[in-house]
Amino acid sequence: MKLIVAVVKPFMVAKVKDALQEAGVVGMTVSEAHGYGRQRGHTEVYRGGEYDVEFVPKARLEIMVGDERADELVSLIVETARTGTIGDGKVWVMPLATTVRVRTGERGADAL
Amino acid sequence: MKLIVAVVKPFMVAKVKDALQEAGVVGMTVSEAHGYGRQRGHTEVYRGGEYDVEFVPKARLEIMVGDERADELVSLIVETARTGTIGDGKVWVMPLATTVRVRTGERGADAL
Amino acid sequence: MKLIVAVVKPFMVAKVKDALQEAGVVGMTVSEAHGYGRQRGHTEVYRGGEYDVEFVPKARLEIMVGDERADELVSLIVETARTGTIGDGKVWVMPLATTVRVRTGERGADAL
Amino acid sequence: MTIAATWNTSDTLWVLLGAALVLFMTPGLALFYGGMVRAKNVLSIMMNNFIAIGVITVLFVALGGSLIFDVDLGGGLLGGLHLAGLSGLSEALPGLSWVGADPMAVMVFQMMFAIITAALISGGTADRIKFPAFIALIALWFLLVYVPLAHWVFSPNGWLAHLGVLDFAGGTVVEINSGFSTLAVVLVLGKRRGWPGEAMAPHSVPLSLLGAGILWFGWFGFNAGSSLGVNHVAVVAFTNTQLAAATGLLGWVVFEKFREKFPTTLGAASGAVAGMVAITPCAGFVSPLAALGIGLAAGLLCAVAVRAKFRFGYDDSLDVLGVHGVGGLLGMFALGLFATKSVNAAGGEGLLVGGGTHLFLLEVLAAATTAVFAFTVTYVIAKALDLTMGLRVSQEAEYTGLDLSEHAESAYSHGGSGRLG
Amino acid sequence: MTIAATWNTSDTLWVLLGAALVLFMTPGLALFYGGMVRAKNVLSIMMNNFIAIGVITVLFVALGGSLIFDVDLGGGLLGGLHLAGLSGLSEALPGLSWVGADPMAVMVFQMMFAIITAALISGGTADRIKFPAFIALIALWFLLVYVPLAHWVFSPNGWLAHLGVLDFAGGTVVEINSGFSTLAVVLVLGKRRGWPGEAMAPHSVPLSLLGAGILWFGWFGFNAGSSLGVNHVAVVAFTNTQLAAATGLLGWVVFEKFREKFPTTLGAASGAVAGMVAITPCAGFVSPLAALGIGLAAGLLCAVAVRAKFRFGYDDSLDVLGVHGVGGLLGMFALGLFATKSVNAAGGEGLLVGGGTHLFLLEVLAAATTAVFAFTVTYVIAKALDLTMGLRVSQEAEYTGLDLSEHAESAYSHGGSGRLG
Amino acid sequence: MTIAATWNTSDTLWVLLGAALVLFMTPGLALFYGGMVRAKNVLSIMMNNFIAIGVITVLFVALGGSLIFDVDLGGGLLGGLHLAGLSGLSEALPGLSWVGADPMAVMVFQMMFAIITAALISGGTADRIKFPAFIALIALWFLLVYVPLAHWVFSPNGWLAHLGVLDFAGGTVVEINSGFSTLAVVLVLGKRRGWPGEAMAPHSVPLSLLGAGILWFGWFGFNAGSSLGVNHVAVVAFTNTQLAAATGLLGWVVFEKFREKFPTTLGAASGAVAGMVAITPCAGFVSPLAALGIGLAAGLLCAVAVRAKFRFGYDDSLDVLGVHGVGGLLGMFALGLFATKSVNAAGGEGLLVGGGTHLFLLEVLAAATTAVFAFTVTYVIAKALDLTMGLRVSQEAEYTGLDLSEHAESAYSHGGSGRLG
Ligand SMILES: Nc1ncnc2c1ncn2[C@@H]1O[C@H](COP(=O)(O)OP(=O)(O)O)[C@@H](O)[C@H]1O
Ligand SMILES: Nc1ncnc2c1ncn2[C@@H]1O[C@H](COP(=O)(O)OP(=O)(O)O)[C@@H](O)[C@H]1O
Ligand SMILES: Nc1ncnc2c1ncn2[C@@H]1O[C@H](COP(=O)(O)OP(=O)(O)O)[C@@H](O)[C@H]1O
Repeated sequence: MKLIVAVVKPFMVAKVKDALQEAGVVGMTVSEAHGYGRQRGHTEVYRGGEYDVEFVPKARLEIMVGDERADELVSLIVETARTGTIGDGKVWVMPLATTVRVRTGERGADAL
Repeated sequence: MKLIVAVVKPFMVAKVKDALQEAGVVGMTVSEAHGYGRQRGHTEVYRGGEYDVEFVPKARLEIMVGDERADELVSLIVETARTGTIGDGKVWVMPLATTVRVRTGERGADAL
Repeated sequence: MKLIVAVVKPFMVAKVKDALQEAGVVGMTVSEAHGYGRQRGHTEVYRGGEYDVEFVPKARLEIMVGDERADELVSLIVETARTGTIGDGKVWVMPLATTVRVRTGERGADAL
Repeated sequence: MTIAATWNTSDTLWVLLGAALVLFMTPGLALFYGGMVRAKNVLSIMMNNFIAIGVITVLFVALGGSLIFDVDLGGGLLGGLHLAGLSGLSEALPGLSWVGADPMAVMVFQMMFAIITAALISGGTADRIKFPAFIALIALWFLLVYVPLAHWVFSPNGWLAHLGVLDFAGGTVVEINSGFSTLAVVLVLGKRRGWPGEAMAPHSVPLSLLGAGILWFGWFGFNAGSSLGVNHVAVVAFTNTQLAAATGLLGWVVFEKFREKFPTTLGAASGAVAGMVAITPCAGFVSPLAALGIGLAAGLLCAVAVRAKFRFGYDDSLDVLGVHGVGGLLGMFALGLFATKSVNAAGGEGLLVGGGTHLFLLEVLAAATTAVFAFTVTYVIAKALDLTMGLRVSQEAEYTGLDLSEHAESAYSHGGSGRLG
Repeated sequence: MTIAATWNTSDTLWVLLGAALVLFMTPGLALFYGGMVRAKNVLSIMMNNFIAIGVITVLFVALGGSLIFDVDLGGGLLGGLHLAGLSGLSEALPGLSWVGADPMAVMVFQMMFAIITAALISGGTADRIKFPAFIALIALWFLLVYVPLAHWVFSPNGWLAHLGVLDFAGGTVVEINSGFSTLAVVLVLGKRRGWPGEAMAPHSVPLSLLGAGILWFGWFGFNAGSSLGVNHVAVVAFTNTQLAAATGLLGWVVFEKFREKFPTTLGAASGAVAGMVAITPCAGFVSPLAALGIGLAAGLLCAVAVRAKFRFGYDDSLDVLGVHGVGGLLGMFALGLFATKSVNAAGGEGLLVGGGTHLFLLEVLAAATTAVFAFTVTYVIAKALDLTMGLRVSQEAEYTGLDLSEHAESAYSHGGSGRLG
Repeated sequence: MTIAATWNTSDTLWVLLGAALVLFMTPGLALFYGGMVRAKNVLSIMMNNFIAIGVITVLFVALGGSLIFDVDLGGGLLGGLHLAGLSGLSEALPGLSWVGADPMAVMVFQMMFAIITAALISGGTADRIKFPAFIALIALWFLLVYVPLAHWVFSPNGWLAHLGVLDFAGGTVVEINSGFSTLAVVLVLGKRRGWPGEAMAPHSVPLSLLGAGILWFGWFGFNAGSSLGVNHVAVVAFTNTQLAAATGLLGWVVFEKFREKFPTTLGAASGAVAGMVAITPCAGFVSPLAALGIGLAAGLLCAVAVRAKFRFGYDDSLDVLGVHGVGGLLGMFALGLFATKSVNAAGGEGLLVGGGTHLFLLEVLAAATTAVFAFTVTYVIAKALDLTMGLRVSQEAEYTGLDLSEHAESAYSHGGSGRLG
């Protein structure tokens, strides 16, 4: 089993979710994040004080998948979340030692 | 060393924390997340507009543990966080290459 | 490739970011978290009700790095984020199977 | 409807201003309460406050106002129906011919009192009452509890008023009534799941402070407006409101400082409210120096009283009994002690200013009657509703939060990723 | 400028109080609207409201107030410039010599009406209009749409007023005008990207409820203040405002309960606003019982009307047409049906109280004229601005949010890690 | 205490209304300031505002009010103690027998001024002052700075008033005083850790805008109420307040547009406040056209002035000096230029309306005296407190935030997982 982590632009979440759903992936976990990278942040102004906000809002998706589908799904995510502009984000894949579904205690692929 | 990640229902955090504490685990890191899965979201209504909110609030726990305790603690978490209803969540385990305590620089099991 | 995860005190984020930037790291992803550990939380009082808040705000940094730089950067982070008081946090390192830049589809070290 | 010429413009303006201010208190209360609950229940409790405006306005116009202020049907127990639908207001209200304000203005002013008293109950039932049940509850409670009490005290023909009971702006009808009615409801309703073990900290204290600010502002209309005219009594009532609020605030935070080491912001707001509650019956009857003392006593006493629920185990979520019930009792007793005709010739002389026990006993009688009557009748209403329609949401709804389960809404949708929906 | 001695203190005080309350409505509207948009656009819409105060105040003093209230230039179409710069106010306003309030107070009171009407438009243009374009839009619209309409209806010399059209507090000038002007603007502006498919849920319903509370409070000044003096008509206008708000609230949530199973909090607030919109033209002309009915009808009708945008596909973001346009039309028609001289001798007799069709047709005429005039002229203004300076922000700005793109600000900065900057 | 019959109802009503509005400004200020600090310090600064209400109310009743308004003890320096405890108010206040309002109403109205002036100081000390130290600070400051200044200017027997200095509603006593007193305190207190390098962006701009809205609304009571009666001067003061607020708003955002390319929402709110600050001393003495100009100048000048702290390195967190100090100075100078007896026969003639330099120099004298006196005495008080009880929280408390360290509270508790506790 693998864990795909995708850091993408926030407004891409719905699109990625739809694409994965279509590809038969039935679950994922999303959290809010802020990213720092090539994409520049912005400047805010409050009463003459200018603040550089270097972090940009991002969404962080985690998707547990079977080993055999990992590559295909990474490609799907990358293509779906791409706008072609700086800051589209990163995807990385990590090996999983164990996976369990809390409700049933099922393990491995059955936990999906 | 292993990292246990548990995505559970938010109101389970306190219970899981207590169980782990009793089992001698002295630390964990929690963040807010939203999950998509078999559990259905809900519909919200604003001035005649009905919005489907497909993501459900979840809490995401990370617990660094020694290799030898990983299995036992996964089972403990799974049993503690179970309500038996859809959406109870997932637990997965990942291998760790290095672990450090920032305060002291201690590594490995001493970092716990 | 490796993923460094660092859980540190929130006001350390800017300092760590600056140090990493100086060391040539061009990106990272940050999210908010709450930690439980040796550091004690605090008590809040509302109309005679005293609430123990056991979780302490933390920031959670994720940095993808090449294998060869992992150790050095872990040390850099640990030294930068250290105040020497309880609750300074943890750093752990995980192996990555794949890394992709969404914008270009570049993989491996090129994704950084 | 013909246009009366017997009232004067200043008094009418004063009463209308008071009515606007008292109406504004209910959204203020919605914020005060809304800030104190968890984020998943904030709309629910605010909705209870807003629906109270809708429901009580209609019931007051249709029936309640008349039952309170019309000529007494006998025994000082209830008024008639001549004023139903706001008719018959071209003449002075029965027994209130000394009032210089347009009778319709007085009725609207009084309507606002009924609204906020009903809304107060939501502070006890927070986080677990069904929305339809809350509506039924306040509708029945208004007709069976508020209306009789208001007739007894606010109409000059009511039996308590007739006996000589003083209550300037509703220490009985509003404060003790809401406190003890709420206690009755929460005893039927039961505790929130997880209470008191689980932390149920306020989700937004600034919202509560804003609400307290609006309440403070509005309370000038509530108390000083209750003079029903612009006169020196109104000025004193206004002044006393400010003084009691200030010392109530100080009393509560001083208590906290000594008891828990920390003077809290929510405590400051609560203390100001407690001070204003206690001065409510006294506002136009006592001297400013007495008001300072009454406010201080209220701040201290209510800070103690809100702890009682932890000891006795009833879940009065936002302390309607501890603040309004106890503060109201204190105010009525204080009035029996400190009332002085040097402030208001139409008032009385309290025990400590040489008036003997007469007034004091009357005030105790009125306070006790109100507490017992409100508690008993409301308990029966709540029990009846619980057995028929059910008062309480399901366990799942309680976990999810009432905003979603009762109203299909979420209060907040922050975050860069929006609703993720 | 000499000090006039011909006005009286009560009426002046009443009108000044009204002016303060109506001014307060605009920040209230900013909150009501601000809560309903997404967190990335809340400052933008609040800014549109605040800038309306700045811009319209200056234009009203410089030109508008005079063009509205000065002696008619001919045909009841527009006033002159004698009152420009608030000069010439030591005498009564032309045609308003019966008014007991200081003329400058009346001018300031009227200024507040123009401000909030301009601010209302921001409810339609939310989330996508350029800030400079909004300023240009309301400035031109004020001079070319609001000013003529206000002269026609509010000045006794205006042609509609002259015909005998009744409009107590601005059913035409404020409500129908803002509704149909907004429709014109949004047709030129186009839909928000992603609408209606994407969820654009309110980011903070409590903020909207607070705004609704302030609007409710302020509306007493708006409607009852429009009597321009303290008298029984003012009392009735005040009462009717409360009654229509209450039944509007109930009407909307009852509709929701039956249509979508859930009575919502935002619906309650919207219903109260709808009720007050509809009662605006009627407030001092109809009986309280009629007000109950008008409010109820408005609550139900506007709850239906806000759905029209989904069907017809125009993106009136926060329903200015659905609430103010439709509610205003309803109010004008209702006035033609229910007006009665028993409430206000200076008013009229509606169709259903035996007055025949005369008044009803006049009200329909005024409503239709306002809708058509406001829509047409505003459409031309919006089109002209779109072709010259451009009305709409870039796609990227729309995704980022207008708070950052137009104002370099973020509304909120929560979280332990602060701005991370 | 007997009931006086010599005052009239309209004026009394007006002053009471003013008092309610000015009281409401302090919670408004709490919100305005609260929104501007970081989320970890919002309760702390709001608490400073609320505690000011408690503390100053008591001190004003006990001593301050009398020291300000009682018969002068000699040299126009201070009043006596006959009015302590609000006694002796059955007669007109010394020197104010022309006032038609009940003297107790006037005292309460004035009490509200002292409260908000004390509360303003919290804007400078934000994020780092100990709560007990803030209480001690404002208590001493009230007695040693505010009270003498108020006697000098507001009592007809004060030496500045006696000289003929004009100050309608407190350009000296409230605005310059708060600005320069705050400067003194922050020089003793030192900068916030991390300032100015670290971002300390407002945690909730909508909260600040709400606060600004309440301030705007309340300022009508502040300025127009300072006429102490309903008359044409009150109407002009009301009008001028609106006009200066509007042009102040415009001035600030225009400046920002040219200086930083972005007109900000917080700038709009700040500009409106600056405009109202500057018009405060002038409100009942200048023409509406002058008010437009004064507001505009204030918006521009204060937008520049708030930048000074970055240059000179004093950490006046929320710009009490930049807005109130500078705006107040501007207002006093403007009054010396634009005052005209055509608006107020009891006023004066400014330099630019042909009155010569007399009034102008008096205004400069009063402004300078206030600035120097307030700065000096407050500096000594702050220094003394710093050496004895210590003004500043520990470094750890500053990092954690004052809400937790001083009050054991968290402002917000959002999120599905509640407090996680
Ligand atoms: N080394 C890294 N480790 C973890 N996350 C990263 C790293 N570099 C970039 N990111 C994440 O990816 C996002 C996009 O990266 P950025 O450099 O801005 O654009 P791009 O990937 O298009 O070159 C960042 O905002 C950050 O969240
Ligand atoms: N493939 C997945 N990858 C990551 N997280 C998942 C995945 N599937 C489910 N989850 C997480 O687990 C939660 C529960 O899953 P769900 O399918 O709703 O119920 P259950 O696990 O009881 O079958 C989801 O809300 C989501 O947070
Ligand atoms: N076993 C663990 N797994 C995951 N995170 C942990 C673990 N132990 C501690 N942490 C994180 O590290 C933070 C600091 O730990 P703590 O025990 O308080 O101090 P220290 O690391 O200085 O001994 C915690 O708040 C928590 O976020």
